Amino acid sequence: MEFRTLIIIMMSAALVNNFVLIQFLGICPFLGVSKQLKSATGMSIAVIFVMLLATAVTWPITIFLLQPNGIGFLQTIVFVLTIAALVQLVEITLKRFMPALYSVLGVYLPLMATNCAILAVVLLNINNEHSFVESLVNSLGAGLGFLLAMVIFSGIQEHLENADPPACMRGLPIALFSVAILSLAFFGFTGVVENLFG
Amino acid sequence: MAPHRKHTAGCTPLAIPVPAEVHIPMSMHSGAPANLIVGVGDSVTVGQLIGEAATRVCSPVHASVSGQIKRIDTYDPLTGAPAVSVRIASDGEQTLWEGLTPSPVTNLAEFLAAVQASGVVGLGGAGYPTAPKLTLKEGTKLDYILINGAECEPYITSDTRTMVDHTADVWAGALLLKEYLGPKNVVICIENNKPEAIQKLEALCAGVQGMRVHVLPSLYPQGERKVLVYNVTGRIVPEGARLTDVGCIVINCTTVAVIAQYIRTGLPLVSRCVTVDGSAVKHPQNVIAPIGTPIRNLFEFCGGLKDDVKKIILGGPMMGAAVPSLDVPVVKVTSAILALSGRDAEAPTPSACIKCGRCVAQCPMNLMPSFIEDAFERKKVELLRTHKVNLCVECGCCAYLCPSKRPLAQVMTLSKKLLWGE
Amino acid sequence: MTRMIVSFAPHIRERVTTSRIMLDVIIALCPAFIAAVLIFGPRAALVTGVCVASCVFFEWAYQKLLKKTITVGDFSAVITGMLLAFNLPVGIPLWQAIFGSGVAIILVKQLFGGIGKNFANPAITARIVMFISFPAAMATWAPIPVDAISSATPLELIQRGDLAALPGMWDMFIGTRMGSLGETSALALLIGGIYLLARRVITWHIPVAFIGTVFVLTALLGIQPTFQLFAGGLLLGAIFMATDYPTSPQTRTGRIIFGIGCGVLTVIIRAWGAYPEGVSFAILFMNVLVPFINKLTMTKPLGGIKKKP
Amino acid sequence: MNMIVIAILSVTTIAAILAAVLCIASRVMAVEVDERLQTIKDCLPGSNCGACGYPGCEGYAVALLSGDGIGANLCPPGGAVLVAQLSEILGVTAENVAQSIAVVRCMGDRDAQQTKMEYKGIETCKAAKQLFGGAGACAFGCMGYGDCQVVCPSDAVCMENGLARISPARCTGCTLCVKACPNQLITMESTSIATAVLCNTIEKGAIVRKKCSYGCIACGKCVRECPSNSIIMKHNLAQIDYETCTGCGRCVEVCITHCIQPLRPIQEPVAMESEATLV
Amino acid sequence: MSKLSIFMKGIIKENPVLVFALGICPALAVSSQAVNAVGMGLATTFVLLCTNTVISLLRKVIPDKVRIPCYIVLTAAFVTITQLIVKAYVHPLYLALGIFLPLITVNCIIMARAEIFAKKNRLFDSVIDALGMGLGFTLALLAIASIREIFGNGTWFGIELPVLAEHNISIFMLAPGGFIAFGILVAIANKVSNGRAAKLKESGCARCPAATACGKGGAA
Repeated sequence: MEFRTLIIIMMSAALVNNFVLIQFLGICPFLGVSKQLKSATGMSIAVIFVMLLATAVTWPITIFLLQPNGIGFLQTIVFVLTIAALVQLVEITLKRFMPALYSVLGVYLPLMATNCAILAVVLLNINNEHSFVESLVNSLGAGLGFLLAMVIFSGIQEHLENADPPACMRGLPIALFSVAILSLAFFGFTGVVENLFG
Repeated sequence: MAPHRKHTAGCTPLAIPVPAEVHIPMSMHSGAPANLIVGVGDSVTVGQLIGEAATRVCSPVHASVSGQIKRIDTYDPLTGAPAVSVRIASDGEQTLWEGLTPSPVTNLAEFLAAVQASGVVGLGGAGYPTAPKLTLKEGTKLDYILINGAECEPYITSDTRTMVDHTADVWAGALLLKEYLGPKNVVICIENNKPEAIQKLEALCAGVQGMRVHVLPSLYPQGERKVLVYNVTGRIVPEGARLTDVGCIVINCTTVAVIAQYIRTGLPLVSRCVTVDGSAVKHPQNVIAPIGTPIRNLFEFCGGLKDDVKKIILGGPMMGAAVPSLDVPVVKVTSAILALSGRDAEAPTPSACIKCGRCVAQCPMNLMPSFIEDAFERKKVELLRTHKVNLCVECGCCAYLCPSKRPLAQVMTLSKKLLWGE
Repeated sequence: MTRMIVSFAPHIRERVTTSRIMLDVIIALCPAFIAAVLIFGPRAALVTGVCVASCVFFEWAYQKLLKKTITVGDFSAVITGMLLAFNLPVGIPLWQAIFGSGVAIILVKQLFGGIGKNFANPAITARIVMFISFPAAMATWAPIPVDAISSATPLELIQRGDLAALPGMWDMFIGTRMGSLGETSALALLIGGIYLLARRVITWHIPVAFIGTVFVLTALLGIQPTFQLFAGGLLLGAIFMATDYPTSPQTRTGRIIFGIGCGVLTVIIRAWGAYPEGVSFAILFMNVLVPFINKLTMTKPLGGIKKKP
Repeated sequence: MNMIVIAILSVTTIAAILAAVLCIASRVMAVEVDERLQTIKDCLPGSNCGACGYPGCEGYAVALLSGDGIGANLCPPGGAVLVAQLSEILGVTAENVAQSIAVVRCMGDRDAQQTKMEYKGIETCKAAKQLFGGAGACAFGCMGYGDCQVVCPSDAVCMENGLARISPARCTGCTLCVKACPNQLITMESTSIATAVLCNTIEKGAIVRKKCSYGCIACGKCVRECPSNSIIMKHNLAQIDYETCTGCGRCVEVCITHCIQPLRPIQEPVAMESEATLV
Repeated sequence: MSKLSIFMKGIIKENPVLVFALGICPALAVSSQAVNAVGMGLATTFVLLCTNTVISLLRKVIPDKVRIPCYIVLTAAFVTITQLIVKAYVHPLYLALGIFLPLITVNCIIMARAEIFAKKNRLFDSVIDALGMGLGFTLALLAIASIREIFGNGTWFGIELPVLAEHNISIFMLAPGGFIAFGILVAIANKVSNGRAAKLKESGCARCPAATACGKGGAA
């Protein structure tokens, strides 16, 4: 598990099959939160934090508790419960210690409980039989990919405010077309990570 | 950048016949309007005080013709704004006011009193009363007095004619400023498309310590005060500070000449050299007109207007204001009146901004007009503040260059209003 | 009494108009068009004609449908059509070219509000959509009359590693090599570029920064730097595509950063990416970053003081 | 069999641990927020018009909660419904809200008003005001470029032939249009008044007659004819004193330039819903 | 609310995917094949049906403060059941859906319907609402999937289409095509409900998918 494969895992999770733009995970917050740069970065950092925390908690539970006893099918319930609890924990701590960030993010924190990206990362770590460090790195890569897509898309959203699409296209449709063009740009990275580090 | 079209540079100014009636507003300068001290029916003579200064930043108003006061209006019929103005029916004699006595000046206080009494204001177009501008706070050290002979607006040549015909007055005024305000050096800034003026003033400056002529490339907006200070002295006037905070004063060359004339003859600012030009004027030339003369008389003196005239402009084509009627009077700051016809007058219909960046590259104050226009259309006050639209000097370069013919200059003024919450 | 026109200062305007600028770009594209017809035969003219016609038609139809002012007169659709055609191999089936024009004009430009409001370059995005949608058609370079030239572009040859089959430098410069319509003849593109610079339609910052970065990086990586300059769509991309007004930054420093970014990404994709040609992906990715570059390189107003928030 | 037992056991233990962590955390880091602030904010119309005198609805909600006797009836757009809700939340007695509507004091549309120029600047009233007030001859009249229409949250303003018309049914009295008009043409009048002088000029009659066919030429007929002589002539403009005005409509009949107009059909009672004549 | 209107509401007027933009992740991810889309739709409908019935039965029992965690546990349980059923009986669908089958638990639609409808109405209404919403979801998925498959692959439910088979535009099978197809459909939905949906989207809270679940402050 030397350093090179870790880099591959992270870079491919962040760039090549980016969670939002290529694997369609976490689209709801991605479209909802990225109106300004501040809330986009705030949300992404919170997502990265919760992803890492969730991986750190759920991986040992599955490996040491669920799988040896053959009740692997329970993993969905357990994962969802832990993620929901973690999100609630993060919200309480944020409200207490960082009210500024909470005011920006307050509405979107509960949303992370129903965020596909976090549960997906955790499930993927288990399905791909990553080791503990590998799954942590994979979550970090997924989170960074989410951050990258969010930050870039917040730039486009601010640009979209000056655009005037037809009446029925305003809001969600024009955002979706912009995401389509953005994901086109990400196609360029296919193959780069393997050749670069492979 | 803009074409110069200085057709009337060669014509020496001719005095127009005395108008039948003059219409003198009390507020011909920036600052509070003057208080009227005459009533309907009083008879006045040329140079007699009819409006005294109300506050510190104000300048007195003098009658420019001898005759009887016909009517006093309390509002401006064109804009509807409250504005006191006097209509004087002239008797044609132009008898001078008997109180006109040359007032020799010995110290700074007397000099400033003379400048205030002469009723002179910044004749470059700003119209800020000159006396309060020259009274400096204690301890401000003055490195430069820049006498602004740049006159970069196309068509206008009245400053050029003043520097060529009244070189002695300009020179005397400069000496007065040097003596009483004590700047390290007095620089007369002239654009290189005025060779005659440069040659005359350089002859006078030769050998005099601390006085020199600075020849500038003729590029619009060279004559803008912050741009002039930067180009001549390299100093940048910070946001919100006045020019005196960087040790400079910019004063128009005609203003300096009028100060010198007042001290020499005692005659206040009652008439003014106005360039009459444009594609709809039959014989473009420079004229000397009493203040308050309706511009109709000036156009008739210059052979009248062609019949396809479509636009009348007070001031230059880059910063001047288009007016709807010919009864608007000549005021202290009117340096030119233009009449444009046909294609020149047509205001092009704007098309969508293609973000070509020409306005960003050209703005003398380094602003970003296309982004400011986007922010203005979305009413984003915070973004206007970060783009510092308050630093815009409304020179019109961005709108001049725009290939999509977008009204950027008007957007800038409206953005400033939006920023200041009007 | 005639009613005077009253409008805000300034009352005189420079003669240049948007359609005048676009006409200059079309003139600059003509040498490349002539070279394409000479090298690839009459079908090149057919493909370009179809692209231009469909782009203009889509723009006209869209604006007619939504009752907007018809702006076909500013030739911007014509330019998008020509640039798209120059990015396609000569053997491209016409229905795919029409689909590409539809994507370029409707999806990327008009949906966002017409000229000036789009954030991605229409021609580049359409090329990528077609590159991904029709991989086979976009990779057959041989024109219908198959002649001596081997049917793989220089970049594909480099990627496959058989450097022997690479055409000579002179062929690369003149353009008698495999590649899409407009990108092969370096000579024609350079003539167009110089014309645009002379007419001050584009500034030198983006092309020089873009081509310079590619040259330097390929030299460092040791993969035939001079060869890479003329290969692929670099010249066409740097001179005509990256300098597209609404999708490139407006300040000088912003344009240099944009150029360098495009160069770096192009080399990354060319050296390690799965696709042989990286110019279009690089330009699209940098287009997406333009809002940030504009924010980063805001000009410092004369005398503006950074107010503490 | 034991797999089911293990499953139940493991899930309950995990749930219990998480529940414990949450309880401790919520107790340790509790932050109380006045719940009512949110509910009040939900009731307010959210048009941030400032008619209540506070910076937007958020400001008004915070002021209401600060409890120093702020009236619950300061929000005209909210109307009586809102007053009831607020007073019930705050436990305050519900007074009625002073209902008022906006009136455009001008009749000079493109046909009535002469044009003094070809206006070629930006088509908004604020921009036209800079350039001698747009195409209309009367500098005090309605420029017709629709700044009030753009800003009205309940789109009660319609531009008819270059003149702003406000329909009393839709106007919620939020005063946003009053601030938007550069000529201060729009004034707030209580819904109970009958007629209004729809002109705003201070120019003499002779000049007004040349500029606009509906303008008030200060002839004084309405002053003489008014039974409760509640009309006075000030600055060449008729002004109605609404305390003494009985709403008889006599002035409407006598006014020779039809500058005085009824706000609603006189005989019809004050009906808010109907799209009344014009204003 | 008549029974029929509850049912029809879910399909057009308040289609969870096109109007409220809920459950976009599965909608885009799985809709490259029409068969998978219908499979996903039915699975979600089944889970929605079970959760709605149980919640509306227990609506008096569940304390309000702890309602969200209970909903999550219920949904997770039913999803695991469906996962096992699908794995056992329809194995190819299981392989096709991949990780999106367990992701139904975090699908916002289920939480939304539980919060808005199930906890306030009787069993029979909740069941109809669940069916309506489920059908709405499936139809939306089917629409997206058919656009993508017809243009992208030239086939529909695997059947070769005459003309389109040779002229397929394969980008519709990939991510950008998914976004474009979904964007077109949302635009059509906006047009049909002439902007009511658009207005709804603009106001902040309705925009956030979890608005129904979070209930302002009382987080999960």
